[in-house]
Amino acid sequence: MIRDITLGQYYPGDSWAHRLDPRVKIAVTFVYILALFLIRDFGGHAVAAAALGVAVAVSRVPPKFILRGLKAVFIIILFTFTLNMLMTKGEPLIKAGFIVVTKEGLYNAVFMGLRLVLLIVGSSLLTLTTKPVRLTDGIESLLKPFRRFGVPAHELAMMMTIALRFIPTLLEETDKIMKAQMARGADFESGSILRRAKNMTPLLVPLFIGAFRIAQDLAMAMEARCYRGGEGRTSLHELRLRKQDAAAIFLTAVFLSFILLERWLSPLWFDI
Amino acid sequence: MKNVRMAHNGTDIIRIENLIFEYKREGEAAPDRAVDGVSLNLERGSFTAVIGQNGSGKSTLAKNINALLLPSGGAVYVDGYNTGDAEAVWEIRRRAGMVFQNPDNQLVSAIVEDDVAFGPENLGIAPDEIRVRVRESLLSVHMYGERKKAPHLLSGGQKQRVAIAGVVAMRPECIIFDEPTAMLDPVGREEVMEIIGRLHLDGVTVVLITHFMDEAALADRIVVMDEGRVVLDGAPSSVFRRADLLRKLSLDAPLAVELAERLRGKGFAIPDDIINTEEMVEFLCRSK
Amino acid sequence: MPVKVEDLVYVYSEGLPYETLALDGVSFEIADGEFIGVIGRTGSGKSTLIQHLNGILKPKSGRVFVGDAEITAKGVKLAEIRRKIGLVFQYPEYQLFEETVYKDVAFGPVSLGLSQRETDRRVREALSLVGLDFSEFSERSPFELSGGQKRRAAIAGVLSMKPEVLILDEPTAGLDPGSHMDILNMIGEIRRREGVVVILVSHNMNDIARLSDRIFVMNEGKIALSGAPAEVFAHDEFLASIGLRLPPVAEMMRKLRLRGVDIPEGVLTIDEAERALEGFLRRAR
Amino acid sequence: MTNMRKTRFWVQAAIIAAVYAVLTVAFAPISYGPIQVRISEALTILPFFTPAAVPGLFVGCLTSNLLSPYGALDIVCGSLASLLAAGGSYALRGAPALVPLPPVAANALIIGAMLRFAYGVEPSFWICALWVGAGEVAACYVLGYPLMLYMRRHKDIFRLD
Repeated sequence: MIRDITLGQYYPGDSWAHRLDPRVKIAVTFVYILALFLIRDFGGHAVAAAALGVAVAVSRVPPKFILRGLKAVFIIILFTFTLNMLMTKGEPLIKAGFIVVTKEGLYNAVFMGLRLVLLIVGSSLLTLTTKPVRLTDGIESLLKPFRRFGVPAHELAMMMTIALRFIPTLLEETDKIMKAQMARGADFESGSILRRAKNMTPLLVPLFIGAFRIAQDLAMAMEARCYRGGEGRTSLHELRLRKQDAAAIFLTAVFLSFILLERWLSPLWFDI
Repeated sequence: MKNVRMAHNGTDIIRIENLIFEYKREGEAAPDRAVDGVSLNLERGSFTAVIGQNGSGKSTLAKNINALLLPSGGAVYVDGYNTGDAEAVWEIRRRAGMVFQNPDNQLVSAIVEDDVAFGPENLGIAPDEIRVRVRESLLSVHMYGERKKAPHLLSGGQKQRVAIAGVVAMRPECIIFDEPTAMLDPVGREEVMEIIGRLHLDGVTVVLITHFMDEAALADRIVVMDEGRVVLDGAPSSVFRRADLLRKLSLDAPLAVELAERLRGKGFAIPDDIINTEEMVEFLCRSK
Repeated sequence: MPVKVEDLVYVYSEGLPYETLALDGVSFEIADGEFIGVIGRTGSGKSTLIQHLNGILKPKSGRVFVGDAEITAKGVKLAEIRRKIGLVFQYPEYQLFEETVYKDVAFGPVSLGLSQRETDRRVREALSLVGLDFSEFSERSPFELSGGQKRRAAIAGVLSMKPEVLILDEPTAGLDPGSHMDILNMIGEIRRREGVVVILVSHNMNDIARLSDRIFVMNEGKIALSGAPAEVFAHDEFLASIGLRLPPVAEMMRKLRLRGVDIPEGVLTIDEAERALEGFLRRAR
Repeated sequence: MTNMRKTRFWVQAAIIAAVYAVLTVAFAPISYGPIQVRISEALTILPFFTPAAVPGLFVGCLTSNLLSPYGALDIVCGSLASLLAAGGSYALRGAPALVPLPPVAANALIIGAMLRFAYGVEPSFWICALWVGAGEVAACYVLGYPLMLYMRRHKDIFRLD
């Protein structure tokens, strides 16, 4: 049945992080992820973790919500951790029957595991502090320069806005269709995958037809309100870079230089 | 090429000249003629109701006014612009806004104030001016408090009021309402009709497509359609006097008109300009 | 087939920020063959209540009996409930999916595991109940039909389960006056021919006043008022206080009484109004 | 009326994205052991009916990842895979049986690579690719293909004019 879900990850707040320009937050997140892949040892991870800690503190998002992101992908992290530990060849530390844990395996597992955690928490901070609709504005603005190469920036942003607008409506419609079909004997949960595939038709067909009816009406409503594509269109929410945005960019640059410095100097400190 | 406007005699904002509209359906030999030769002139600032059964062509007629549909024959002029002239379509839709039947399927954005801004953004209006228009039009429909909300959290009536605000924010001279209250509960219907009435008093030309007779009674002119043709056109009191024809088109007259007609049948002299409950109550109290 | 509900309680999204008490101790009984009207503002709990009657929603507490079977008992499968309770949702035509009307109407009986012959008999009967000619409509695609015909086909899809209680949620929503009247006459016909209990949820006070034996007035998850139409619509202040309108005739009579015109109580239909005004005008002459 | 046709194209694409996101968010994947079958993947056959499904499925994947707690990498790789898959399906619309193939290939390769190199899933790229591919085959062929054959009857709802 329909899971009772709260849509999206956004944690309402008014912190310094929430008010940053969405374009800056997107860019900072990708720089952070790039940095994670430049790190070769635990020193680098320490710097990355510290930076992430500061960002989380500034955003005032309670740890419960931060960890929710991790909970969702916990299985993959665990799966990766155990496989790395068991599969990497090298100097055995523990032997129990055919299970061999090597020193390199342990190092590899912890190293990859830590990177994965920083990766997940780092990028979920972006969706926790930015409303999906504002993220769309940010993505549109960042993609605008690529219009010359045929990237339909305005159209993609318009599509995301419309999708975000109609996901809750279509969720309700899906729930209604399922209840009505169940009242007539449909069964969406039991049976083999083949059986369930066939059982999906009483849901997917009406959902499609309903969704395309919405598309037909919506296109007419947009045309009636003088929509004719992105050309010459203004926006209520103009994105302007402010002082805090400049500060955030500067701090990110400092962080990146720390990472590069640490990566370049690390052979002196660690000999692993 | 600057679009050419007809010589414009000021009073009529919408002129429909012998409009014919045909739907082509595959497999059918003759196309289905939804609008079959309609000629109508709507004055600036007027409030016209268009009533008729489903399939009478009233919705097709409405969509021909703001060029969502183009005539198969005849022509439609909005403020002098011809809907057939591709260059003029944008100008026409700036002047003739439209509100649709399904409250959900006309809200584009995921936040109320963004949706109201959608029209002005299409017109390329400066952001600060947009903010003013969004605020004013949301206030005018008593929805300013909900401006930060997501549409799916609103009732049907509230969504329809947001849709109206989205059209009002474009400052059109005329607004076409295509069965705006058909999917609303009674409270929602009253809220929307109250706003339509106020827009008309503010000078907006209103075209209301409906099958609710009590709503049509508010207009100053009623056009009755059947099978793509206008079969009756006049002031509400004159149209409702033809209750027999309305009943034949399975359109029921308002309660007050029905009662007045029955009492006349019993020999009582009931004035024939009584078309709504208030007027009937007023008359009965006077004859105490 | 009487229906009994005992102290039904239901909470939406329990424990989440939008937690709401949707049903707050609802109890009632419905006798065989009764026609019940259910009215209430949007959000008063109408839809939640009817979804408990056909087992789609399970209550937090309280019990529901249909005949002598308790459908809220542990382990009662939806299949048994479906034989007893038919629920027609709002805009039922949105759930049509099969390639022919016949197959769509047959979906319920087939899911009940009925034989081909029995299914065929039920489809024919259901289509005749909703006034769709079998030979003309059975092999057509549901999506080629008109709005009114699609709705009838969808209702037939519920009737083919031969329920003993037929629940209809706003069956006339969005229809023009002609099809509106046809659907109501059809419901009257179904009740006459099948003798089912009918529960009609509607905002149209005229239909409710005209058709109901008894009316349940829902407000904030409770049945705030119930009784015969004339009884219920006498409480005009109370109904106004919970955002409900009177039927147009009752509204006109109320306005007249306010202005000192003496009108007998319980005037609900247009015929009663005609007689009452005729009497008044004769006396006034 | 090319304007109306363009608007319809992008709105149809946006609604396909919304349906994709709804099916992803609303239904937990049917899982058979490690293999995860996402019901929304059944939509990967839509390019057979309308070109609007190419941007539609891309934005659908992008939006549903934005709404879910996965990391930024999932958002980029997943959406890229969906775009390539939808483009491939559209290109193969002439051969119905092959339409569900591109999503299987694209997801297996791209998501497989992401798991192997970014997430460091052992032991080898091919194992990851096969693992993802298996889930996709189930979703695209077992769920998607029958749906495609069924929807051919309702082709006119995809009309753009």
